[in-house]
Amino acid sequence: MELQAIHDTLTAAGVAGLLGCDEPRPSNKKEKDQGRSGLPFLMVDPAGIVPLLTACRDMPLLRFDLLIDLTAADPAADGEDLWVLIQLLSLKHRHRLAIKACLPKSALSMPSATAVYRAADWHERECSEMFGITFEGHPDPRKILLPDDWDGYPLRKDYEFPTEYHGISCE
Amino acid sequence: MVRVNRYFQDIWDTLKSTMIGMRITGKYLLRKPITVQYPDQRLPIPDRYRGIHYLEQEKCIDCLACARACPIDCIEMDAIRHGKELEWVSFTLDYQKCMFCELCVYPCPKDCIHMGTEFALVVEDRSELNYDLLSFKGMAVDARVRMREAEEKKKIKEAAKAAKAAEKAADENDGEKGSGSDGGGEV
Amino acid sequence: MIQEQAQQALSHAVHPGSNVFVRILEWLPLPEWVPGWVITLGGVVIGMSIFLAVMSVLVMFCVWLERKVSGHIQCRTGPMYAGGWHGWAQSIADGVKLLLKEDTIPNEADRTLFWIAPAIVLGSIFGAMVAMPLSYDWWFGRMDLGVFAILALSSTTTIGVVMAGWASNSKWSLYGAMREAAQVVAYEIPLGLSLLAPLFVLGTFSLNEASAMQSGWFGMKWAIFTNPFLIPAFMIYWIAALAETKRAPFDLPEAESELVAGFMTEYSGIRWSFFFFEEYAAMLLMSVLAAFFWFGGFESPLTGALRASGVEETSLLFSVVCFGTVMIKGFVGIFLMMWMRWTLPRVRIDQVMTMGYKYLTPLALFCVLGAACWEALQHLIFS
Amino acid sequence: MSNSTSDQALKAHEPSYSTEERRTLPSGEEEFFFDVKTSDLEVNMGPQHPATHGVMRVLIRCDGELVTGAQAHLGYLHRCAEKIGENVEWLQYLPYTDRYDYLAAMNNNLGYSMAVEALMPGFEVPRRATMLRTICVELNRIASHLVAYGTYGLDIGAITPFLYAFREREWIQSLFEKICGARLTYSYIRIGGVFNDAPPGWLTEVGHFCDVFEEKWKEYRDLLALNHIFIKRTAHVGVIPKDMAIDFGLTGPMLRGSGVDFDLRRDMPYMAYGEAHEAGAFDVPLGEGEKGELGDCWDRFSVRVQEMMESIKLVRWCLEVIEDGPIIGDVPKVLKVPPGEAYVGIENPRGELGHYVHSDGGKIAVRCRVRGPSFTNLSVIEELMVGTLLADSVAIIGSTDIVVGETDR
Repeated sequence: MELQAIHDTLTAAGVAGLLGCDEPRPSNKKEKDQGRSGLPFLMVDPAGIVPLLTACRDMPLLRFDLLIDLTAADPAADGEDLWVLIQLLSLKHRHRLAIKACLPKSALSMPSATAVYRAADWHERECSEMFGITFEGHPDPRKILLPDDWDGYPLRKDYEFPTEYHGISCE
Repeated sequence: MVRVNRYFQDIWDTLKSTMIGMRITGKYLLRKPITVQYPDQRLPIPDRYRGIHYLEQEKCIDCLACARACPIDCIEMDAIRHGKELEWVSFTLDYQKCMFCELCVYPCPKDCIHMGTEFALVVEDRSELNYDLLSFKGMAVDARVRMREAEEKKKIKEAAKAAKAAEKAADENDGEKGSGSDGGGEV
Repeated sequence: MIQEQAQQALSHAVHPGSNVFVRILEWLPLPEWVPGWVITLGGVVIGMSIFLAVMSVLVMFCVWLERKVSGHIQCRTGPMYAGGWHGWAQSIADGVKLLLKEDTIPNEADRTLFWIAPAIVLGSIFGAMVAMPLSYDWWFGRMDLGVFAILALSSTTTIGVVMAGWASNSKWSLYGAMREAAQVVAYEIPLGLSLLAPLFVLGTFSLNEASAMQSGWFGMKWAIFTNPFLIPAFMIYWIAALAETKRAPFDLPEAESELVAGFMTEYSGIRWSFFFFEEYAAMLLMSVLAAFFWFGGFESPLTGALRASGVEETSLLFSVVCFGTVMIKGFVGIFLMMWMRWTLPRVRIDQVMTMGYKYLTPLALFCVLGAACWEALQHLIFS
Repeated sequence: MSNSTSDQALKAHEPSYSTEERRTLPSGEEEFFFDVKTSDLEVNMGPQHPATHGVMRVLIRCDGELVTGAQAHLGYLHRCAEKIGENVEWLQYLPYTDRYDYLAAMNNNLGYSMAVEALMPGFEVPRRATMLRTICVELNRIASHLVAYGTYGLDIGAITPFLYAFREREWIQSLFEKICGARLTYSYIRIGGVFNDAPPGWLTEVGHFCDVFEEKWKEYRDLLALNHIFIKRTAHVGVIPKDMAIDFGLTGPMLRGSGVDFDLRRDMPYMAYGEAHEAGAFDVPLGEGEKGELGDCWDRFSVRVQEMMESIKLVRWCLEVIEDGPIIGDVPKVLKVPPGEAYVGIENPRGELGHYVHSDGGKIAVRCRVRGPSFTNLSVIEELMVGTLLADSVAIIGSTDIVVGETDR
C-alpha cells in the first residue's frame, strides 16, 4: 500500500496525531527548490505515537507486524527539532511505513513504544543514549552501547568530543 | 509403548548418526590435507590483491587526489614545483591507519598509485609503519619486479605503437608528399 | 572342562616371574655388604623412574597422535616442524615450554589445595597404571585384583579435579569440578557393570590371568569372540570410559565453549600439563583395560605362533611381543577415542546423567545377565 | 561470589535461611541446625568468552546449572560507525560498512550503496553490475552461513565441522580476493555498481565452486545437522514462537526459523531477485519443527544450512543470465547526493540490514543510520535464556548467529 493510502486508512479509522505526508518531490530550479528524493514519510505527533502504532499493528488493512527500526536524527545543529524515525514492515501485505515524529530539542520526551512492539526496547535505549530522548514508560532505561557514565549525546550535531575518558586521552 | 520405542529409537539414532559422522571424518583422515606449510609454501596471490601500495613516482603530479579520497587521511605528500618539474620531498602512507580499501587508487588521474601483493607489515617499531613510497622505498620486492615487468611490457607496447605510427606516417608521407614528417617516428 | 582350561591357563600365567624393580636389582652387580633396605629403596627409586619414563613417553606419544589425528581429520597436517619428521618432537617441545612457563596462582585461590590438586590427579592415574602389566613377565605391581585397583585409583582423580575447581576460586572452575564429580560418579556404575560381563566370562580379576585365559585358538580366543553379550558390554564400557576420561562427547568438565576451560581455567604451565597428562594417561589405561578384557590382552596370532614354536613365556622375545601387542591394541583404542572426539558434539549435563542412569546402567545389567546365562548354557552343553 | 542485590525475589527469600540455629526439643535435649546458605551464582559470560562470538557480555544468574536470569551488556565493540558516516564523504564511508558485519561485508556494501542510490532519482545500476552484485552477495551469504554453521558446531562442542566449513569459506574468500583483492573487507560493491569486472575465468570458477559445494553440503548436513547428539542439544531448546519472533522484530533466519514465511528477497524484491524468483531460482526455507518444536535452535540452524543451498541455486542462475556490459553507472568521483532521505532494507545473512541515509545535497551525509539485524536478533536472548541450562544458553546465543561488530556498530 502506498503511503497516501495508508494515511487515508489511518485517518478514516480516526487515529489522532497524523500530521500529513512528507513525500519526495522533484527539484524545481525556478523556485530554488532542490527537491527531495528518497522515501515518503508519515508525519506524526510524537505524543500520540502509541495509539498510532497500535492502530498500524492491529488494523487488518495495515498489519504492520514488525518494528524494523526506531532511531532519531539531528538534521541540523542549529535546528529546533530532532526527528524520531520509525520503520514498520508488514509481513502479510508486504509493505513498509516510515514514520517521522518531530521532537523539539527543548522537550525531548515521548511515550515509549515498547508496549506495542517489544522490538522497540533496545532501539529506544540506543536512541535515548545517543540523542538524549527520554522514552516515558520504558521498562529498562539503561544505556546500551555507551558506558553508564558517558556524558553527552554523541549523535547530536552539537556534541563536543571529550578530550579524555577516565584518564585515557581521546586525542 | 511409544516411550519404549523412543528409548530404543534414541539408542539406534545415536549409534547410526555417530557412524555416519565417523565415516565422514574417517574419509578425510585418509585424504591429503588441503593446508600448505605457510612460510615454505605459499598460495598464489591474485593480481588484484590489495596489499602495500607502490607509487610510480615519475608519473605522479602531486595532485592530492588520492589523499583526498582516503577516508582516514593516511596519505601525505609534499613536492616543490619547479615549473613543470617536481622535486619530491615526501610521499608517505601511514600503515597504522590504512585499511587497504583501494579508494586512493581510483581517483588518480595519472594512474600512478597501485596496490601490490605484499601484505606482511612486520616492523620493530610503530613509526616504521609510516612508509615512504618514494623511489621504491618501502616497496616490496615482488611489487618492484612486477613494476619493472609492467614497464618493460609498456615499452614493448609503446615501441610497437610507435612503429605502427611510423609506418602510418610513412604511408601518409607516401600519399601526400611534402607534408611535415612530425608523426613521432623517434623511439 | 572350563576348569581344566582355566587351570591350564593359570599354570603359565602364575609362573614365578618377577617385578621389574627386582629384575633390575638382580641385574645390578651389587656387593654383598650393601644393606637390604638400600637395595629395596634403590629398587623402588629406579623402578619408579623407569615406570614414569615409560608411561610419560607413551602419554607424550598419545598427545602427538591426537594432534596428528585431529589435524588429518580436519584436512590439516598437525605439527610438522618440531623435530623434523611430522613434528615428532612436538610433545617434547611443548613439555619444555610448559616447564619454563611462569607458574601463576590466582590471588584469591586456596594456595595449598591449588598446589596439591594436580599432584593428586597425576598421582592417582599413575598409581592406577602400576597395576597394568607390560607382559606376562614384566610388571610393576602384581595384583590379583588388578581391575579393582585400576578402577579405584583412576576414579580418585575426581578428588583432585574437584579440589582444583574449588581451589581456583573461579566460577567456571567450580562448574567444571561439580560437573566432573557428578559425571564420574554416574559413570562408575555402568563402567563397573559392563566390566563385570567379561569378568564373568574370564573368571578372574587379574589382568595377567585374563590375558592368559584368552590364549586359546592360536591366540585369538578373545573374550569378545566367545560370548555375544560382550559386544554390547564393550560398547557400554567404551562410552562409560569416554565419560570417565572426560573425553568428547563427554568433556563437560572442561567444555571450552561453555566453561572456558572448566576446572583448569586458572591453571597454567606445568601444573596445567599435569591435568593434560592425566587425560591421556587415563585414555591409555582405559583402552588397555578394554584390550585385556575384551580383545585378548597380550594374546594375538603372533604370541600363538611363538608359543607353538616353543618360545618360553619368560623369554625376552615373548615379553617384547606381548608388550607390543597390548600397546598396539591400546593405541587402536586411543585412536578410536580421538576419532570419536573429532566427530561428535558435546552432550548436555542432564543428557549425560540420563544416558548414564537410564540407558547404560540397565543395558549393562542386561549384558551381565546375558553373558552369565550364555556361559551357563555353554557349560551345560559342553560338560 | 557476589550476591544479587537487585533481585527482589531473592531478597524476599533470604530471611528463611540461617546458618546456625539452636533449639530445645520438648524432651529437654538441645538440637542444632546447620543450614547451608545458598544463593544464586552470578556469572559473567564474557566479554571474553568463547561462546559470545566476539566481545559481548552476558550476565547470567544461575541456580546450579539452571539459568534464572540473563542480561546482555553490549557496547564493547562500539566503533561509532554512525558518527563516522556523518563525517566522511559518501564513497569514503564504504570501507566502514565492511566492518560492522564483517562476515557479510558484501551485503553491507550493497545495503549502503542501495540506500545512496535510492537518493539519486532515476539512477539505474547496469545489468552486469547487478548480476555481479548478486553473485557476490550470495557467495558472501554462503560464507557467512558457513561461519554460522561452523561456530554453532563449536558452541555445541563439535570442532571438526568448523574446519570443514572454513575450508569452503576460504575458497569463497579466494574468489573474492580474485575479484576485488581483499578477503574480508571487500569494499567491492560501490555506489552505482561494482568496483571491478570479473577477471577472466572467474565466473567459471564460481560455477565449479557451486558444483563442489553441493557435495560438501551433504556432508555438512550429515555430520552436524543430522547428528543425533546435536539434535538432542538443539531441538526443544530456545523456542521462539511465531508471535514472539514478530513482537521482537526478528528478521532473517531467526524469523524464518520460527516458521514465518518472509524473505525480503522474495517478498519485497530488489535488484534482480524478483526476476530470479519468477525463474524459480530460489526458495525460502522455513523452520518446520521437524526435530523438536517450531522455532527451536535446530530450526534456525537448519534454515541457515538450507539457505546455503538456495544461494548456490541463485548463483547458478546469475551465471546463466549474466551478460557483458558496463559494471558501473555514471557516478562522479566526488559524489554529491541530492537532498532527501531514504531507508533501504536488504536481506543480509542475519536478517534485514537497513540503512537510513539523509542527505542535504552535500558531499557528506547528515545522518547515516545502520539498522543491524544482529542487534535486534540479540535482544531476544535475555528472554530465551531464562529457565534453560548453562549449556543451552550457549546454544541459544550461538543460534542467534550474531556478529558483535554489528550489534555494537
